[in-house]
Amino acid sequence: MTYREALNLALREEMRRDPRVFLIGEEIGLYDGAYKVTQGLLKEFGDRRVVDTPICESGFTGVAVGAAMLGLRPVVEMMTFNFAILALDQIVNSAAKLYYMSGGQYNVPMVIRGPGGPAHQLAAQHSQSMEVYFYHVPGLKVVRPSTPRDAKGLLKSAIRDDNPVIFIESETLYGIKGEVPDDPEFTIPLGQAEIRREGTDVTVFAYMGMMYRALEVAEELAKEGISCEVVDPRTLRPMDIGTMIGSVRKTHRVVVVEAGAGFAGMGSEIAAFVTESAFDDLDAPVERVTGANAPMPYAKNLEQAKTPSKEKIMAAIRRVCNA
Amino acid sequence: MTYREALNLALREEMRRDPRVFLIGEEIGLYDGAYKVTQGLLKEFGDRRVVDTPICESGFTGVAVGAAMLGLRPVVEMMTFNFAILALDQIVNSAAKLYYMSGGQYNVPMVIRGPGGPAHQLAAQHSQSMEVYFYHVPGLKVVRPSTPRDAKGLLKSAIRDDNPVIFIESETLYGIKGEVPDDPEFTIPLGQAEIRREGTDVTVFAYMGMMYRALEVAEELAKEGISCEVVDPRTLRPMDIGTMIGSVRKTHRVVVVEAGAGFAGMGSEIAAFVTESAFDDLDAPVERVTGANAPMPYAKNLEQAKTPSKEKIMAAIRRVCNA
Amino acid sequence: MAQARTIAPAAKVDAELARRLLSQMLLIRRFEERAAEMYALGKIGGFLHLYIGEEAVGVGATSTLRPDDYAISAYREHGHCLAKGADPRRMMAELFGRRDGLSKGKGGSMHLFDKSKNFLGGHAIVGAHLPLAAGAAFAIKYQGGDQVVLCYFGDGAVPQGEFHEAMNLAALWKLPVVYVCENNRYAMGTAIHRALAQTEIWRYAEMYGMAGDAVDGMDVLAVREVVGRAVERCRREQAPTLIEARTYRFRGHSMRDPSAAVYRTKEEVEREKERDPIRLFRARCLKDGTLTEAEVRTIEKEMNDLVDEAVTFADASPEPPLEWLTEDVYKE
Amino acid sequence: MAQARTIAPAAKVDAELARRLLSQMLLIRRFEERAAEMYALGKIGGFLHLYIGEEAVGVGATSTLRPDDYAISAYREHGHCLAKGADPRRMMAELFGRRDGLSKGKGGSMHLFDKSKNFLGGHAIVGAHLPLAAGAAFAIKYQGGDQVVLCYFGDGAVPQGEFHEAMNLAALWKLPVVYVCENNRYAMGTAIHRALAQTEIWRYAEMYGMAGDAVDGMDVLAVREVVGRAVERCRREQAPTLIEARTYRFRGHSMRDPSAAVYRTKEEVEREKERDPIRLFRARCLKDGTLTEAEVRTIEKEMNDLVDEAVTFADASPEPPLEWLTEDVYKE
Ligand SMILES: Cc1ncc(C[n+]2csc(CCOP(=O)(O)OP(=O)(O)O)c2C)c(N)n1
Ligand SMILES: Cc1ncc(C[n+]2csc(CCOP(=O)(O)OP(=O)(O)O)c2C)c(N)n1
Ligand SMILES: [Mg+2]
Ligand SMILES: [Mg+2]
Repeated sequence: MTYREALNLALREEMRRDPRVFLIGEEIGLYDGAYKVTQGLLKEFGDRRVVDTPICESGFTGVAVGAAMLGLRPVVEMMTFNFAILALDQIVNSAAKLYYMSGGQYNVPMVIRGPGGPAHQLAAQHSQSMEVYFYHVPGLKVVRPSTPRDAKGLLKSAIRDDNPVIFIESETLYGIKGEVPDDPEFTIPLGQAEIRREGTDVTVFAYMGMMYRALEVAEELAKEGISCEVVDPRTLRPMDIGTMIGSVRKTHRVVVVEAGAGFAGMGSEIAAFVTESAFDDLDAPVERVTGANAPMPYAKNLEQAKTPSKEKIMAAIRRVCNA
Repeated sequence: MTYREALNLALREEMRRDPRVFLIGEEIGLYDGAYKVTQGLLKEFGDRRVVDTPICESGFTGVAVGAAMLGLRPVVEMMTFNFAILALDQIVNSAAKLYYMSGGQYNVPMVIRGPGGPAHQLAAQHSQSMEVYFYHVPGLKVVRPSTPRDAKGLLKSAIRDDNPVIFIESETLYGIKGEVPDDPEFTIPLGQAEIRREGTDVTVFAYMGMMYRALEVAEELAKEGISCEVVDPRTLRPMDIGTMIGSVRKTHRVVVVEAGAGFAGMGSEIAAFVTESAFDDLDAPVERVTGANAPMPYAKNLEQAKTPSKEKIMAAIRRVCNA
Repeated sequence: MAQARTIAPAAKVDAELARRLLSQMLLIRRFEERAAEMYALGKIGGFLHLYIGEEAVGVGATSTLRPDDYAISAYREHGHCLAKGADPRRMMAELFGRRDGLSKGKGGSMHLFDKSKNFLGGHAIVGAHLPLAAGAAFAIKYQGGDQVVLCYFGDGAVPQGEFHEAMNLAALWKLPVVYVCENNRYAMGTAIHRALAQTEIWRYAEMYGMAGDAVDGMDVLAVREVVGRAVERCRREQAPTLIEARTYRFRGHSMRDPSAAVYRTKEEVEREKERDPIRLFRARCLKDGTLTEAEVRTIEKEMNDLVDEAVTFADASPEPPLEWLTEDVYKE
Repeated sequence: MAQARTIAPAAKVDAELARRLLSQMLLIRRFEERAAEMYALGKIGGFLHLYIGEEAVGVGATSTLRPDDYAISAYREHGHCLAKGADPRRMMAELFGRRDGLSKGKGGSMHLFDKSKNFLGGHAIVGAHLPLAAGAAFAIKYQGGDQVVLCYFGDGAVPQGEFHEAMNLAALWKLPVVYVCENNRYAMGTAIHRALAQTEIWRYAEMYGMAGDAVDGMDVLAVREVVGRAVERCRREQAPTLIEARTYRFRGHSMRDPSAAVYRTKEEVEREKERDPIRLFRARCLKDGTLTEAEVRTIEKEMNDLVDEAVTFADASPEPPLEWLTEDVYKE
């Protein structure tokens, strides 16, 4: 099943299971979704539960927050996460804070999902790693699911969660295939990292496209006798510090790979807490391999150079292993 | 001169110096500024150059960007930086990216300034450390000026800069006094950290209110024989890595103090690059002392507990020094 | 073009209703006068935005609601919250930042919530709660209910994009929400003609094919009539309405702003105080014999007592325990 | 209520003007047809939004501007950029992501900028460039100039909050900007009546006390007349205008969307193609003798040649050097 189909199935199952779940966003109904994630759902559930909206991200996100205050469980689609920035006030100041500001009276069970991260030649405004605007924010949970299985299992957990969950997929992964349990009760708890590949010499933290790149690199380095453990955090907030530090204590060396711009990104936090928690276990400083500190260019060759290449990841791993 | 007066003077001098500089924002003219930073400027420069706006942060920030494209040099006041989140798309997708997307044709010389960070009992929506939404973004510069002297010198540089500069002041510092050069050509370049107190045992990185708290702590610890060097980054992007690492190489121990929530904050980036660049010089892992990972509560006692106390900072310093 | 409606002073009101409206307006007035004192004493911190002068809007509007209807507001919401039935003691405790506050002391004056009364809060980002109100109305419709959402906001929110987004969605989707703009002619120091190309706020309704009306916001009965009609239509047809209630704030924008600052004259404020909604309503009830002097005095005393009690209660309530700092961030 | 204006087909046009308008429309049409081919060949990537069918709007509107006037648009801006005088070769190179592109290959189809022609870009966040246009107009007024800003946007931007914010500011501050809504009745797959409570977009002008007008966007002369009048008023009185140009896109939303998808029928698309602005204008010029068949053929050939040249130029232009990745992030 593709990643896209896995998401679709998760939505479908949760809508069947819980009549409070509804979908809202641009082009999700009649058009079946700009990226076809919601394909067929209007047909099955009707326009009461699959709500097409005009272009007004702040407005319809606010509508979802208000509906969640009354007990519904909205799943908002951002056509791409780039547009979520227009709704950021509703996400940060309403959704994330209402439970706290109301002293525990109003929680906001909602999911905001859609593709984010680097896409193909969509340039600066349409090809950005958007998680950075969310994972710092207390009150939000943030998920980045790398595989079809995770896409399904984590989306279902996100929908069942009683808090606002930011769920950022990827345009470049919608077509990938993988095994996905069809048990409608299959879920993956938020906040659990996954070891994608076991190894002994170095831990590589990576998610989404970078996770796959890290796996390829690991394969190649295995031939040189370097054994990489690849760990996918999956949920960025809350982060599974236990599993992640566990791996570090085993390998003593760490490389963090991140598609987004490097300065003050996710890699910074991972590097910081790994060093804090496992300083004496580290045989080398944590290396971050990140996207260039520039907006995303349109030209194909520049675009390729923007995100970490296999060569750069490999070089970093070799560096920490030789340190 | 107070911090507020220093800002006012910087605005006044730059408006006198360059007719392209104008101010735009809510209540900055007739009302003399919600926090009186723009006091008297309407009177001196008239309503062509001191422009009161309706409440529409995205709209008037966009107006400023458009005006900057035509060569003006707008200084936008956010009544408080909390509201900048409503203009974030204009800041991130227009201001920060136009120069790049246009291949160097249109730069956006503008400043967005106003108070941010913890205030006094203003609760979750009005008392937030907002820099996190900006310092990750390529194309933006980000300043947090801790003293009246810096307020003046850095604001003048920000106004003269050809790029969008995010300049976040503090409600709690407007009243503090300090010496400020009255030379209208006095400026402080963006991107230079300042050593606020020399020391030999540990480097403490901190800015704004936390910088003052760090200085108090340093004073007390001096009595115990611990010599703290307090370094204020002043500009968060670009960061003065040279000065900061220089200090670390001298002291071998680092504590980062930050008012905002800890997960994936400024402290994470500082800890990460310090460890990366000076791993072998470090005698202990970098410690981060940060605000609690919660929205800002209203109640006075909880509010106090939200930001790092002197005791917590002290404890962290002792820990790294005994490591 | 609709004129602001005023109810002809001859129409006699039912005594029970008169008592209720006057009580509520007086309760709000006293509550806030005492809150201002408490602010001066440092018992209340942060921003404190008083509703004094505008009581007829919240009281008149809420009087048309059923208990299971919803209300939502911005940061000048003491009046709306009290009118919706919240306990003044827990409200005052919230302003004090104490444990027994409505929001456990975590919200403060700008973030009053009372789920038991369907009061959806206290929101401090201008314009942001307008879509939330539409969302609550969406949920009602989704669930097949017949409740109504009343959403209060200031003239200052109208230039904000979310006003437009919320109006369009409410009209497009026919949501059961009544938007009540409390037009007090100023957003902080900005007079409405300096903020809006179109200053007749009720006229925006037309643009969205929504019902719109203007009403004298100093006349509690007029507000009751106009909002009542909108609420009924809303309940019946699930059609939204935009109402502009013309009112005035007697105090400054917040406790940090003098009541007659540069942006308006002392004379203007004094003139507007002549329209004090409480004074007008009391005079009217006395004049037409709905209430007697003695009855009015009793009500005044009762409301004073309630507020005294609220202050005593708030003062006795302990500070929230420090563990609460990191609780209620996530619901488990 | 204004009707969409159509110019009576009798009025004879000046041959020079006719040649110019037809040339530009044809240039845009050919440019995009070739761009679509290049997209299929993988020479162009990302999103490619074609303007085919809407050429009369950009060409008619721009024909009323002086070279020192400004234009700004969204992501469907090839036509606006060409009409404003940009070099088709550098535009095509930009679409190819090459070094000689207008934006050095960094912007692509959605981000065309040409400072030398006062073309303020290509913006891809729906609604975001409306305040930018107001800002450019603000700068003109600030500097005491008499230029005008023309801002194109789609019907899909109208529900967005920034539409309202920009209209209000433009009207309140009397900024010299003409907003031209290219109402092609769809925002991607969303028909306008599913997006807006008020679908007569020009009528929003009224609300802001702004001049407003609707025009048949398939008639280049009608567009020229209506926009021309607005531009003149704007220059003279610095008063903004909102114009709704009724048009239709013949292709899909982007190259990734089939031209007649679920959201509209083949019949509708075919019917609309009967209103092809180029065909109509050509027929008209031939009929009233403004242009001869031979002249038209010459123009067609010239435009074809220009586009061929553009493709050759783009193809020959090298990829940008890798160092450019981190250049132009900050101006030193
Ligand atoms: C988005 C946003 N911008 C600015 C502010 C600061 N602010 C708080 S209240 C206010 C004025 C609002 O006026 P109005 O809506 O008329 O309500 P009133 O205070 O008159 O009741 C402003 C500018 C804010 N809270 N939110
Ligand atoms: C804020 C935002 N939301 C969503 C999108 C995705 N998107 C791109 S174009 C478009 C439709 C816009 O339609 P319209 O404004 O009518 O212009 P047209 O394509 O018809 O020319 C959408 C939804 C976007 N670019 N920006
Ligand atoms: Mg007001
Ligand atoms: Mg359209």
